[in-house]
Parts: sequence; structure tokens; C-alpha cells
Amino acid sequence: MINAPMIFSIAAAFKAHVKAESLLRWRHKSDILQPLLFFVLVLSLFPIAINAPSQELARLAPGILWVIVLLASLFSAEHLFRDDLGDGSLSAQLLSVQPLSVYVVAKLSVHVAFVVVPLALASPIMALMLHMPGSGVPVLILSVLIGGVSLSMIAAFGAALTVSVHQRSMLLALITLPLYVPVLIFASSAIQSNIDGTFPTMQLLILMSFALLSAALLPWAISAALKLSVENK
Amino acid sequence: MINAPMIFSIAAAFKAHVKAESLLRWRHKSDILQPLLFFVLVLSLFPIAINAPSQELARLAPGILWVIVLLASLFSAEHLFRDDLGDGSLSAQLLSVQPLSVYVVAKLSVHVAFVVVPLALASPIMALMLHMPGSGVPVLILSVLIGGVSLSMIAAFGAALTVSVHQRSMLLALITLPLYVPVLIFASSAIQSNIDGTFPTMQLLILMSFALLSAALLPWAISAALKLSVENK
Amino acid sequence: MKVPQFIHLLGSPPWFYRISGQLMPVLGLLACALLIVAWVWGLGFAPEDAKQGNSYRIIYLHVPTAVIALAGYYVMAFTGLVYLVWRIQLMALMLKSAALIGAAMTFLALFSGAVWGKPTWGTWWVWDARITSMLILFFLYLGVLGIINAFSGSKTSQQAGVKAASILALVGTVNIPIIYKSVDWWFSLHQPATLKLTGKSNIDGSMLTPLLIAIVGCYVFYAFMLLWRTRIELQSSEHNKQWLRDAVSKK
Amino acid sequence: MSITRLQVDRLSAGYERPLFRDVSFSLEAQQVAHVMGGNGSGKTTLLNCLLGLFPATSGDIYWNGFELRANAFDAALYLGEQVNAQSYALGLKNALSVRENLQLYLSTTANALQAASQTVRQQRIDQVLEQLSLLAVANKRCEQLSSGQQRRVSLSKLLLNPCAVWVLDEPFAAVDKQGVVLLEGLISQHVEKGGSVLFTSHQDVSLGMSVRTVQL
Amino acid sequence: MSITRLQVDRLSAGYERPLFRDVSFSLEAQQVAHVMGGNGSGKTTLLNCLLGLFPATSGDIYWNGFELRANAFDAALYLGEQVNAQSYALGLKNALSVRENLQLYLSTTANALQAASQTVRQQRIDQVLEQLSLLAVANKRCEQLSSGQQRRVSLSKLLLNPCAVWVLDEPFAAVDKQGVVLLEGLISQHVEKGGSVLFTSHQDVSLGMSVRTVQL
Ligand code: HEM
Ligand SMILES: Nc1ncnc2c1ncn2[C@@H]1O[C@H](COP(=O)(O)OP(=O)(O)OP(=O)(O)O)[C@@H](O)[C@H]1O
Ligand SMILES: Nc1ncnc2c1ncn2[C@@H]1O[C@H](COP(=O)(O)OP(=O)(O)OP(=O)(O)O)[C@@H](O)[C@H]1O
Ligand SMILES: [Mg+2]
Ligand SMILES: [Mg+2]
Repeated sequence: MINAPMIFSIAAAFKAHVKAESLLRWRHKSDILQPLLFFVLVLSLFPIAINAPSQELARLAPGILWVIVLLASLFSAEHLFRDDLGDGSLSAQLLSVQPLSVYVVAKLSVHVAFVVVPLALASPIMALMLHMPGSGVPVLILSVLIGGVSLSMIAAFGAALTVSVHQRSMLLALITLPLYVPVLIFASSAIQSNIDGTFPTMQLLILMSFALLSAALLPWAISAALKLSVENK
Repeated sequence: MINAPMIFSIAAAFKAHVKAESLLRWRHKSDILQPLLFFVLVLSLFPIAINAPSQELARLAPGILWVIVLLASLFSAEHLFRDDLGDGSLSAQLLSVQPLSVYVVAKLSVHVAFVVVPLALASPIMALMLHMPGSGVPVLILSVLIGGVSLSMIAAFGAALTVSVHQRSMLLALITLPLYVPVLIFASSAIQSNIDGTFPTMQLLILMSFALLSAALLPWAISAALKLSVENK
Repeated sequence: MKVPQFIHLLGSPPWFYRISGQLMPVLGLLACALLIVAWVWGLGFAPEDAKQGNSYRIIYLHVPTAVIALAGYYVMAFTGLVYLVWRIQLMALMLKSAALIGAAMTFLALFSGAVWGKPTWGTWWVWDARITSMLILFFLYLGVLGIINAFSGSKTSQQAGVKAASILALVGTVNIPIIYKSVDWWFSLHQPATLKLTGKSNIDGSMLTPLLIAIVGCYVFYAFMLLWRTRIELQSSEHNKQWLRDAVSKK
Repeated sequence: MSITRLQVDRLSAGYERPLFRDVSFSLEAQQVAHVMGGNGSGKTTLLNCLLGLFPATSGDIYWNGFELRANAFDAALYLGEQVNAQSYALGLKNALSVRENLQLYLSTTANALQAASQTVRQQRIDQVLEQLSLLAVANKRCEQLSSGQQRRVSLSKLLLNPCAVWVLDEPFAAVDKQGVVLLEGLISQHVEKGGSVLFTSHQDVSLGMSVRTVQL
Repeated sequence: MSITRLQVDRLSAGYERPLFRDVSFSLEAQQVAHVMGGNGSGKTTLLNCLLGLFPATSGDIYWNGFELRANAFDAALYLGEQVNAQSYALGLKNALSVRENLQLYLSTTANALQAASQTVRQQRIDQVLEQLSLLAVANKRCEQLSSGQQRRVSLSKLLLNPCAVWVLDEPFAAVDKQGVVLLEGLISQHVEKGGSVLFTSHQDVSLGMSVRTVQL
């Protein structure tokens, strides 16, 4: 049995990681609802705080919605790697022959599926609550879906950098929020221009290229950051 | 030496807890700046996202500022009891002859000093960034100082209830934000009415009574919640 | 502390199981009867509203659920109080049931209100005092459910969870009047008069009677649901107890 | 005439199923009891019950003749197991140095040195650190210690706070041979001076005195 | 003719000051080495160095003749110390059951069973659980286990993944007597079959074979 050949396939490992990660999320079922709840909760603070007539709310809606999407994606990424560092699975991944990026990409895919997709699906209801004109809704959903990919990657990068740090939430915000700005600009501009009557092809294409760029580059940065975090532990 | 009398004074214990807690915060110096940074960062997202003329921003400023104060106080309380539960100090406190509330009140006082006071001091700069009229600033500072006490108590209550829970940030938000609403209302109303030219005596008095009420009642609820969290661990 | 007789009885699951078994058919039938009468009357026979046409008829669902939603929170908090003071296990189960049913009722009130809003105000949602308070109430319920759900390990941690939920419910009870009052005050400052439709009722008497019946029916329905859910919880938590097997096999 | 420090009567506890049923024993002054049992037999659970940190299903616990109510006793000093998901950790603050941790311990718990001057306390702490060979790392933060050193810091509380009953969950885990001998010595001395010790351990312990066993 | 599995040449490492200097040793097939030293002598640090999880100050490490680069080897199976602030924990997911943890382990690491069918793997897991007397808690979540049971779950990876070199940091801590005997047996068997083991322990271990010691 000793020195038996180690059979190993990247595709199989990817699938296994996706399965494991989904299982873990599923085990904490209520966590799945949490970004959504956060979305609704923070959203309802604004009308209370601002107490403005509904036309004005409607005009602010795209901006407010997108700020909340940023915050929700930020805080839902906070714990992405924490458990794995604490329980030793991260160092086990580092020791394994498999490239760390397989694990990273699998984890991120599950994260996008469990966080970004629900946020996108819920956004029409939120738009309704802020009296946003119905014409803006399809682009809103699209922008959250496409922009959400970049947001998740950026937030995961921040989470990987700060995972070994004591109180990480605020530091994470500090790293992540500035990187979010381009996405925020093009996303809220897309919705606004759609409400104003022009289909925002340009903005959506730019968001798309952000998404591709971050999905292509950030997993490497994340892997490198995770290695540092293990050594720093 | 065995059975030596146990000398014990509530005042001394309170002082010792305050000292220890301040030392711990001081050890993680960067954590002190974090609520402030969060405040600035999230605030600066709004002008980008909303893209409104400055008069309009100014009118929204009290509301937006206060929503961010809520979020900052929420997330800075998240880890209040986490370390103490994890490293066993909380169960040591439970076993001790001292009432748990001495520890709770000491911890909360330090929290208010390290979070609420800096937020209040920083708020004028934030008000400036949103073009809020200078006349609103003194009341803004007052409202953050007074309202911040209730917010800290409420957030600490949420933190105590959720400290033994796996992924707690969102559950904490769910518990805490609804309880924040009255503070939010009277604080933003106070600033608004001050800008409009009347000194908001009534609102400030109400905020003050909220602060007294929560400072008088919630420490008990927090102590009780902490006991339960140890059992759940 | 001296335990009152009634509370003492509640401490005995077999007693509750027996009594609720007898009460439930009565309550169930009564609720059905009242609700059928109210809805048939309200939907079929009450006159059309001068301003809103037929869409107002959703009031027969909307108002009863809204009323129960608030009352349900107090019921839940009361069970929590009794549980904290006397440590009666049955109250823990009842608190769980009350939280679930209350949240469902609140959701129904919000949902029926939104459906009503579309034809009346031309929009699904409006930030007016009562609606906002109702939404906050919904969050308060979700918080209690979230806590119960989060403490889901062993039996001990479930008990700790119910205690935590009770504390939260009690804190919420102190807060609800404050929240309602402040929201009401705040929105009355700025709200344009057109949105005051939910304000003082100027409902015709012939519309009011079925509404009152529907409200009473809904209360009875709530009581029925509470007993029913609690029985289910009881069955699953005491599934290996002898008295339960006896009680089930007697049927 | 001996003083009964701890009296346990027909105690039962468990999670879904009972882990132990009707356990009865007592611990008097100048006695040592070793709680024995395999992995998962319920030793940690038993200790937590005795201190009111875990609810018992039935049975009674008396400390110095009074019934147990959690949160109101100074009868015992409890050092938990070295981390395990649901057990109680060592009670050390990672961010503080060893010395700061012990100072904090002295100032926040009720103990004989609470009224003593700063210098007296400081001296006592240095003595204790010396005894446990921790002087070299006294100014390191606890998170920078090895696992055995962390356990030693937690053990030094036994010397700082002269409590009559020591309740120790796996105190010999992670300490090296020299440390085991040292701790055995501490326990013997404590018992000779009239103290009582209740501990769990998977290792054989040689205390040079009779040890009651509580088998789970 | 023996295969050199691990070769360490004049290795030094430490934090502010060096913990050990110029440590050299080698580990061949069918050999066991016991890393010895008091608390804080640097055993855990040494093992982390060997696996590339901590940077050495100087010296060379060769695994199967190749120089160590972190993140690219399947040569060894490393089980860390049971939690301590800076060390590596057991690699178990608290929220998953024992069985799920082992399934996850099998499916996400490169191992001989990776291509095997679901049933084969399941059977193997059940065998291993039986061997470590964990069948009774196989469906409990790991956070609900006692510390010894958690350690046993982590040890069961040794049997699931037939890796040539085992690197074990305090594997005997927290396990009961019966568990110690079991683990000693596992180590002996592994070595007889041609494996190598490097471990640390403060307890005396009787393996019935010659053990090299590496003194720090
Ligand atoms: C999501 C939207 C809505 C919510 C959450 C909501 C909530 C409530 C609540 C909490 C009550 C209180 C019952 C009481 O005070 O005892 C109520 C009553 C009522 N609502 Fe709504 N409502 C909504 C939409 C609407 C709409 C669109 C209308 C009609 C135009 C409407 C008309 C009424 C009326 C007529 C009453 C009875 C008033 C009274 O008895 O004084 N509501 N609603
Ligand atoms: N992050 C760190 N920063 C500074 N010093 C450290 C750090 N981690 C460990 N040390 C020091 O390195 C030394 C060796 O630690 P290590 O964990 O390797 O010891 P060990 O031999 O495994 O001890 P034990 O038997 O207690 O497990 C200790 O004296 C410790 O104080
Ligand atoms: N939170 C929990 N939920 C369910 N079961 C639990 C929980 N905590 C512990 N158990 C179970 O209770 C049993 C006893 O655990 P305990 O920690 O008391 O054992 P122990 O005797 O201290 O073991 P060890 O020697 O390994 O430290 C174990 O079988 C464990 O699975
Ligand atoms: Mg134990
Ligand atoms: Mg070590």
C-alpha cells in the first residue's frame, strides 16, 4: 500500500471542492438568507432616515441599492477563509499537490452562486420598495449579476489578505471598498441611463470586462495572499 | 494560605476590568481607527453612487450620516464578546463571585469611549464632505454622542445573544437594526430641525432618555444572554 | 416563587396534550365557521366601496392578519416570560410556535397590504408609518426565529436558544411601543395627505360587521394554530416518552 | 474530622442520551480524586456540571455544604481542557504578554492578593513564573507561546490564587516531563496544606499519596 | 539498500533568536524518529519548517532526494498539534459529521482511493472508523466530539491515505490509554510495511522497535 500511485485529477478535485463547500453552506442554511436579509434591513433604514417623498426616493434608488450591494458582498466575504485557516484545512491545501487555485476558484464559484445570484434575484423587490421605475429593473438585475462577480473576487482578495488579522472586518472594508469604486460607478450609471431611456450597452460591457479581468487575475492574487496568511499565522 | 479570606470589592473589580479592556484595545491599536475609517469609506461611496447636486446631498446628509453611524456601531460591536468566549475568560467570569454585570458595564463603558466618542468627533468632517450646513454640526455631534450610548448598548445586546453562533454578523444585524429605529428617527429629526432653525430640545431629551433607559436595563439582558451563550458553546 | 395553579398545570405535558386534544376540534370548527361567514359575507354580499371598488375587499384578510401580527408578538413574549421565570418546557415549545405563526401572519399582512396598494395607490409599497412599523415587527419576529434556529445543536443548546429568544422577545416588547410611536410621529411630520388612506377608518357599517367577524375568526384561528404547532413540537421533543405512546395508542 | 468540600449525589447528565447516571462521590480536604474514563466517556462534561457550566439532568451538587448555583462561588479554581470545540479554553488573552495576563487575573478575580500593593503582586507573579520556568517568555504575547508554555501559564494561576479546591481537566496534556513532575509536586503540596484536587488525566500520575478514582 | 525519505542538513530556524541551529538528520524507509525537547524548545517549529509552512533561516531539506518547495509535495501526511494559538489545528470541519469529514478528505486530497467508487470509499471509511472506535459517533458533528474523539478523527486520516511518511505533532495527546496502544500499533505496522514516521511526544512511547531520537 505504501507508495501506491497517487491518482489525482484537477477536474475531480474541483468538483469535490465545490461539493464540499456547498455542503458546508447548506449545513448553515440560515447563512444563505443572510445577505438578503441584510439587504432588506439596511435598505429600509434609508427611507426612515431620509423621510423623503417617493419621487425623490425613486431617484436615489439606484445609488442606494448599489451601496447596499457593496456592503452585503463585503460582509458576506468576511468569513470566507476564516474557518479554513482556523481548523487547519488551509495549510492542508497548501501542502497538497493540487494547485491552491483549484481550491480558490471552487470556493469563489460557490460563493458567487450563494451570494450574488440571490442578491440579483432579490433586487427587483428592493427596487420596488424604493419606487424605482420598473423600466430600470432588468438592467439592475444584470448589473448586480455581472458586477457581483467582480465584487466577490475583490472582497475575497481582501478576505485572503486579512484572514490572519485579529479584527478583520474594518480592515477588510478599507482594502476592499476603494477597489469597488469603478464597479459602483458603472453599475449605477448603467441603471440610471436605462431609466433615462438609453440601453447602457457600454456600461454593461465595461462591467463585463471588469468581471472577466478580476475572475482571471484575482484568483492568483488570492492564492498568494493565502500562503502569506498561513505563514503569518 | 488555604482558605485565606477572599477580599473583593466591586469598585476595584470594575476599575481592573476597565483597565484590562483598555489595555487590550490599546494593544490592537489599529482597531481603534477602524470604525472611523469605515465611516469615511462608506460615506464617500454615496456621492459617487448618487451623483446628485450638492444642495440635494446636503439635504440627505443627516439621514445618510446616521445610517452609517448605525452600521459602524453595529459592526464594531460584533466582536465585543467573541474573544472572551473563545479563550475561556467569559466562563471564568461566570464562575467568579463578582456579578457578571460589573464585567459587562466595564466592557461597555470602554466600548463607548473607544467607538462612540471618536465617531462623534469625526462626524463634523463627514458632514462637511456631504455639504451639510454648518449650523447642523453641533447638534450632529451631540446626537452621535447621546444616541451612540443607546446604539452601543443595543449592539452589545445583539452581540451577547449571537456570540456563540457560527456566522454571526448578519443575525446580529437582524436583531439590532430594528431596535435602532427610534434612535435613528430622533437623531436625524434633531439634526434636520436644527438646520431648519429650531433647537431640537425635545428630540435630544428623548435621545437622552433612550440612553438612560438602555444603560439601565440592557446590561442585565446582556449578562443573561452571555450566560446562555456559555451553555450553548 | 409560588407557582400559580394554572402555570403548574402547564408544566405537565400530558395534561396539555389531553386538553389541547379536546380544545383543538372546537377551535378549528369555530375558526372555520367564523372565517367562512366573514369572507362569504365580505366578498359576496358587502357593498362595493365608493372610491376603491371591489379591491377594498382584501381588507377582510389584511386587517385581521395585521391585528393578529401585533397581538401575536405579545403572546410570544408572554410565553417567553413564563418560560424564563418558571422554566416550563412546554412554554419553550409554545414560544417557538408563536414566533413562527406570528411571522407568517405578519408576512400575510404585508403581502395583502402590498397587493391592495397596487390598485389603490398605484404602487406596491409606500413608506408610511403603519406599514413601516409592520415591516419592523416582521424583522423582530425574524430575529427571534433566527436565534432559535442558530442555537440548534444538542438539546441543551436548544434550550439555551429558547431562553435567548425569550430575552430578545422581552426586550422587543419594551421596544415595540417606542418604535410604533416614534415611527408614527416621524412620518406624520412630512407625509403628504394623499397617503393617509390607511388613517381613520370611514368604513360603512355593512362593511364593518363582516370585518369584525373576520378579526374574531382570525383570533380563534391563531389559537388553534398555536395549539396545533405546540402539539407537533411536543410530539417531536417527547417522542420517546411513555405517556406520549400511551396517548397516541389510545386513539 | 475532615471537611467535605464537594459532595455529588446521584448525578446524571448527557446530551441526547445520558453520558453518566447516578454518579455519587465526595471530595474532602486533603483528598485527591482522579476522574477516569475513555475518550468521550463524559469527564469534561462532569467537571462542567460540577461548576454549573453545564446543566445536569438530575442529582445534587453541594460545595462546602451549600447547593450549587452557578455564578456565585469562589470555592474552586477551574482550569479547562486545552481547546476542543465545545470545552473551555485556558482563559488567556492572546494579545497580552504572559505577565500582563497574570496581572489581569490577579486584579479581576477575588483573591487574597487583591488588596496587596502593586509591587507585592508583581513579586508574587515573578516568583510563580520562575517556578514554572516561564521567566524567559514573561514578556511574550501568549499567542507566541508553544502549546506547552500556554498550558504552563494557565497552571500558574493555581499558585497565584490560593483556592481550596482545584478542578483540573487534563492538566498534564502538552507539558513536558519536567513539567509533569513539577505539577505532581504542586498537587502534593496543595493537598498536604489542606487543599483538595479533582482532575482528569489519561496519563499515569504518581503523587505519592492515595488517590480516589471516579470511574465513568 | 534503504530509501532516504527525508534528509535535513544543518537546518536553523527561530523567531527573534534562533531556536535551533544546524540540526541534521535523515529519515529512511522503515525508520521512526522521535523529536524530543522541553516545552518551547522548537519541535513544532521544526516540523513546520520541514513541511515548508515556516521559513528556515538556513539549511537544506530534501524529500525523496528533491529539495523542498512548499505546495508541491505528496510525500508526507502532516497532523498538527491540537490547537494552540499559532499552530495548525486538526483539519476538521466543525459543522460536518465525522463521516462527512472523512469523505471530504478522501475526495479533496490526492490519494489512492480517489478513483475508487463511492461504495468502496464508504466501506474503507467505515473500516477505519471501526478501528478507531468512532463508529458510535460517526454521524455527530465534529464540534460535538470530546477532545480525544477529535484527535482520533484526525488520526483516522493516517489509515485513509497511505502516505509513506507520517509527520505527527503530539499525536498521543488527548487520546486515552487504549488509544495510545492502538496508535503505537498503527505506527509499528506502518513502519513494518516500509513507511517512515517522524513524531513528537512528551510521553514515553513503546513501539517495540528502535527509535531514532532528534534532540532539540
Ligand atoms: C404593505 C402594505 C400595508 C401594510 C403593511 C399595512 C398594515 C396595516 C396595519 C398594521 C393595519 C393596522 C390595523 C390596526 O391598526 O389595528 C392596517 C389597517 C388598515 N389598512 Fe393597511 N397596510 C398596508 C397597505 C394598505 C393599503 C394599500 C390599504 C388601502 C388603501 C390599506 C388600508 C388599511 C385599512 C383601511 C386599515 C384599517 C384601518 C383601521 O382599522 O383604522 N392598507 N394596515
Ligand atoms: N509567532 C511567534 N512569535 C514569536 N515567538 C514564537 C512564535 N511562535 C513560537 N514562538 C516561540 O518559539 C518557541 C518554540 O515554539 P514551538 O511551538 O516550536 O515549541 P514546541 O517545542 O513545539 O513546544 P511544546 O512542547 O510546548 O509544544 C517558543 O519559545 C515560543 O515562544
Ligand atoms: N455539544 C455536544 N452535543 C452533542 N454531544 C456532545 C456535545 N459535547 C460533547 N458531546 C458528547 O459527549 C460525550 C462526552 O464528551 P466529553 O467531552 O465529556 O468527553 P471526555 O470524557 O472529556 O473525553 P476526552 O477524554 O476525549 O476529553 C462525547 O461522546 C461527545 O460526543
Ligand atoms: Mg475531556
Ligand atoms: Mg509543540
